[in-house]
Amino acid sequence: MRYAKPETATDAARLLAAEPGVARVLAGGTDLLVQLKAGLVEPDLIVDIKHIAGLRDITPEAGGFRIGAAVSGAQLGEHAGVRALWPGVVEGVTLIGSTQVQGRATMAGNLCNGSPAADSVPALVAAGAVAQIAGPDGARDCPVLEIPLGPGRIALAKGEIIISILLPARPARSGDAYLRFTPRSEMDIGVASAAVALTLDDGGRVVAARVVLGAVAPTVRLVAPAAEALIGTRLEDGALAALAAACSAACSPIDDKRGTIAFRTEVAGVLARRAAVIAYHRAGGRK
Amino acid sequence: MALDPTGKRIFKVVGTRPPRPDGIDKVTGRALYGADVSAPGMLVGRILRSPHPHATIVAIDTSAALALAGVKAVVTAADFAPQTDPTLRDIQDNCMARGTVLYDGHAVAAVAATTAAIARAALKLIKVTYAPLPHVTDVDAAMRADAPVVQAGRALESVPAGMPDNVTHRCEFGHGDLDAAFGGADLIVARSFTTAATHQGYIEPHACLASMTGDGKGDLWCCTQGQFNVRTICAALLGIEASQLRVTASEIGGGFGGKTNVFIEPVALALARKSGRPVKIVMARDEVFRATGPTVSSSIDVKIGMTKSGRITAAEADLRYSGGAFPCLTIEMGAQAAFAAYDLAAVRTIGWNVLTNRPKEAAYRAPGAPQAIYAVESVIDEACQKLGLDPLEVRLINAAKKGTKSSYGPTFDDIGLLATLNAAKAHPHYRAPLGPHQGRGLSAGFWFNFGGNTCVSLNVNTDGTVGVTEGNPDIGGSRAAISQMAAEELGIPYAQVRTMIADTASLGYNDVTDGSRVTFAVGLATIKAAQDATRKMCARAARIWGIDPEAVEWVDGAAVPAGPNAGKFPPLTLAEIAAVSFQTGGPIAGHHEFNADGAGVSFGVHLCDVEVDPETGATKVLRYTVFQDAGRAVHPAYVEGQMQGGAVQGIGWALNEEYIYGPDGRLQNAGFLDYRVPVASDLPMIEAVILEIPNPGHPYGVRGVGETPIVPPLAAVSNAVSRAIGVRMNRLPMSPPRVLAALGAKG
Amino acid sequence: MVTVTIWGNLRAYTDGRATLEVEAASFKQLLDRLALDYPGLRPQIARGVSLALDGRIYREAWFTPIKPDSEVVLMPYMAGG
Amino acid sequence: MKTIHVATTVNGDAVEFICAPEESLLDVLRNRLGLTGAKEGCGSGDCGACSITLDGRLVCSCLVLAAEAEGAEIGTIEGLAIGDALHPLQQAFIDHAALQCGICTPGILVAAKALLERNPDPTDTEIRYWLAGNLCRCTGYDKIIRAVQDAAKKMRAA
Repeated sequence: MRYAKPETATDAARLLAAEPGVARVLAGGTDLLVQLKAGLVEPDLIVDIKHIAGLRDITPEAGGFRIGAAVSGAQLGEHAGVRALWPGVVEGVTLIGSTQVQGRATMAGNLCNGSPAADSVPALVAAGAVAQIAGPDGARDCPVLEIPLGPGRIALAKGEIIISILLPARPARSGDAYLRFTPRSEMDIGVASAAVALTLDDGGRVVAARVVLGAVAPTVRLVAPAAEALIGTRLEDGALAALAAACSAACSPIDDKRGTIAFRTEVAGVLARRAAVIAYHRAGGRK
Repeated sequence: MALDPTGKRIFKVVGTRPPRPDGIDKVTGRALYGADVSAPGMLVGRILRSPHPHATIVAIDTSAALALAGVKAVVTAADFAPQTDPTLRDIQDNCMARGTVLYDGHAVAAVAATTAAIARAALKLIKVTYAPLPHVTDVDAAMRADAPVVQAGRALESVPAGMPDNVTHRCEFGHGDLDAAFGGADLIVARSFTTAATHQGYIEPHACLASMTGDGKGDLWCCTQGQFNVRTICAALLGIEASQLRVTASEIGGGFGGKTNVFIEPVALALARKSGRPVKIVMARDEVFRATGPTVSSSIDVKIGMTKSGRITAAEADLRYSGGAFPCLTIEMGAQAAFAAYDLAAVRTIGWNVLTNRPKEAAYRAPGAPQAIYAVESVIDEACQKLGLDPLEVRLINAAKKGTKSSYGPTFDDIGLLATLNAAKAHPHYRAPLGPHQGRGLSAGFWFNFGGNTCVSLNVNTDGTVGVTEGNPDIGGSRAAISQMAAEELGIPYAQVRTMIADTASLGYNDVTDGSRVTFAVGLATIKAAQDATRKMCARAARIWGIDPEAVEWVDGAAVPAGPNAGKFPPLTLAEIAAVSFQTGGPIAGHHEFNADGAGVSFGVHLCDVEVDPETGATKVLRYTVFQDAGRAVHPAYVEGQMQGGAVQGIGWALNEEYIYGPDGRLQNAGFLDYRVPVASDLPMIEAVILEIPNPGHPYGVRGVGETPIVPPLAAVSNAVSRAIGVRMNRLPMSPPRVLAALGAKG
Repeated sequence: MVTVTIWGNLRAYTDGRATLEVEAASFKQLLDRLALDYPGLRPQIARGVSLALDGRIYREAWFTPIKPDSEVVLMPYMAGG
Repeated sequence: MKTIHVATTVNGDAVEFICAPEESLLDVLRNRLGLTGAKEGCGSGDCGACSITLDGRLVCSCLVLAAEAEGAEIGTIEGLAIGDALHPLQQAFIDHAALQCGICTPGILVAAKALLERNPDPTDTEIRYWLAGNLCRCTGYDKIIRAVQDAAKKMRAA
């Protein structure tokens, strides 16, 4: 195995594209090194992107923030601006693993690991985040929603790496929230998770919403019917019940050592309902 | 020895909270554990483990592995002379499978190489041809006539004819006429329970460094709860005399019963002998889960009869335990402990051990008792609910006390259950108000506690300090307690005593650190060794004063004339006598070697408040209080530590911990991510209330406290959850999916 | 003469009797006498038996004196945790 | 297989070593630099016994490649005490019997120190969530929380 520390995104992309064998990107490493130690992956090349200029920066852009791919969860969690703008996104990222993991783990790494239960992805999708991808011949943008393809599979070609994620501006009177269910209060992989982002009119009615579920399907799932259940409402009980039902209907989870199909299906609806209420309050709604 | 007005001894050092002797090394990272030591020329050993839950080993081809540059030795079962003694044969076969692999993770071969990477690569080059066999992992399924046979011909004489091969033992305890007693009950409650296998969960994986000289002398450094036991077993498995093998116990990173036997030690020694070089083996975490000893999984039926006023008239239990692929007698402990807290006219417990394709059981803190008491305390709580009785009052009515004929046979001497129950009743926790979706659970439990083979030597140094050499690895702070007892008996300050743990060449045989025996038995031996030393020091003083040794006694750290007519001499302190010890006869030391008996049981009562989220089934522990009889708390902080640590292991066992096997018989959660031990943010503070009902069998009244704390919590948590959701829970762990399903079923 | 209580599953070898009268003044004598009088007990005695004497448990102390009026109860050998 | 030369700083001392590309920083600390205070409890970032600080950030050293340590500032348990003067947290853990077997203690002390540097007056809950990644199987965490609070109070007063 070779270890490379390129200083530009283009060099990184070329190194990855040129590698005939197995190549992996190293940002935080909190997924990669676990797989390496367990012998699940035996890369011929590891490309450490932490030394590429800009990838460890959080820069304001177009009313939102561009988060470098090598920004750790701890660093993001300490950024007052991002916390104020998209608290749900920050909640998703800072729930990943322990304090120690937070010191390393990155949003981009969490996204590229391709786990259906990735904590940062639902809120990113709810917020409409866009990933900036560098390839051997230039960069492109891709909505975070389109990146996960299935367990361990992502929509990046060989040689492509995510160099940053753009969190867009947040419209007035809007808010987001992320909740996940884990048996313990910390340290577990999410058994079910839900992110909600919504915008209110000046009367407190929902005019726009995105409801996104995690760990209940092969990939993160944007649930349109759930969003529609909120549109035009002030999150009355009926609306929340409809939201929960729509979420449960959108689930296609598995039974595994962490949860059952019945449990994930029911709890996804509960979490979506609770996250919606938090987002509603953050948007200025009173319930 | 000073006495208080009521004639009870006043202790100066015992009962205080001095800093422990190994504290500074542990907080600075200097303490050396199993994996922290290396040796020149050392090879790295790694073990190849079966991916199959049950298979015949058709062939093992190690030639490619041996040919790999850097590989210095490969061993398989062929490198171990077969054992005739069944217990040793099981241990040997568990360390290295012979002919058949019996569980996922069973060791098949091992290599020693110059680097870890080469050792890992070599494992991949070992070609093992397996012929998979049908497997069974559930205890009840394994008991059926059509169940796959894990091992044939292992049934003891206790097993009735015609039982399936997997049933290896049947035991029965109890007394009285059950039918008549059940007849006298107003309410009969019968319920079945299952508990999953759980692991001790020590954070330090097994690790050892072995070396063998050309003439067959072995040296073994390892993390263990019993270096003498390791020597006995390894010497037998390697075919060398015990005197040829010296075992040194490293600091131990947790054990809880799981490091009372051997897994990698004989393999490392065999590799060392074959390669002629030191070999270090350190288990990976997944190996610890797959191939070291979880406690038994269980399936239990309990039936009790209770009068309207809360008197238990009759009690019966059928307990089915599986200790994995090798026979195991833990069922005897569970069957005896089940109803031990109760004064019963008629009681019977029948216990079974059943083989399954799971790793070989190792003791886990009061082995067998937590499962049994979980079932019993759950049924009693259900009866209290049905009769509208206060669960604590019902325990008080039925509590075993001095003179009670115990459910396992003997009549109890002084025991602390009543005092412990009354302490719980008087405690504010028991009457604190509860909110919605909250419940309070109560549970009482005990552990037998042992004495066992113990040797201590106590050396008086010429500078007046004292070295206590004992043979029991110290997990929970026992070195501090032993130093306290030595200082107390010698009448010198604690700081002048240092307790060290000897290797097997430096002290007589000591039983393993288990059975909550160390503070009791090693403490007792230390006191007697101190008395041996003070007798010798009194004799020296007598010779210095020219009077009869009988006329000298030891008081407050000095030799003094015994009474007025013995002569007027100023006291000779230990330091003064020690300073002239060379001139008065030579170095002074006290010794004591014995097989200690007279251990006193320790009872505990636990109170647990939980809140259950009705929409997700998640359980949050809000408050937890432990009441336990320590007889005499030598170092209260470490007694509290045992109470808090045991309670939290019990909470983990009740809520989230389990060995999860799929239909393929492979362990699915062999890591700390999905084998979910409680983390700091899961828990409230654990309040520990120590009671002291002295044990007549110990000069200071000491009772073992280490194991009792894990016995009550399973039911304390389960009763709390059951009351919070209004559904009796009967399966552990109560993971959120199961609680939510129970809530859904309730409608 | 000493009255010994044995536990449930051993009664299969003492034709159902829970208590036995045995001539013995020490634990070893008791075990030897039992093995003689009740051969069915030999495997368990070989595996290990503990003695509860007046409520106090002796795991394997042969020479523990037993007084005729003592409560003598046999128990399986204790394995620890 | 090419090894990598790394120059870094451990507990304030300049250190150089060579390592294999796939070697973890934990393995290097323990097997090449003789610093066995960090322990491997799981190798997967789930137990925290290998906690160190990397450029001031609390991390699991089993999840860091040794090659990544180039030019970094590493803090391990061996760096907490100054000579024989224990750090207030080390003293508090002894005074409060906040350890039994002690295998988790180095990782917890490094983590607690990192906490108090950011938050000198944490609540019990904040301590518990910060230390959620440091498993302890012996103590039930109670005395650990009390010891951290006691050290925090002393450090605030210092």
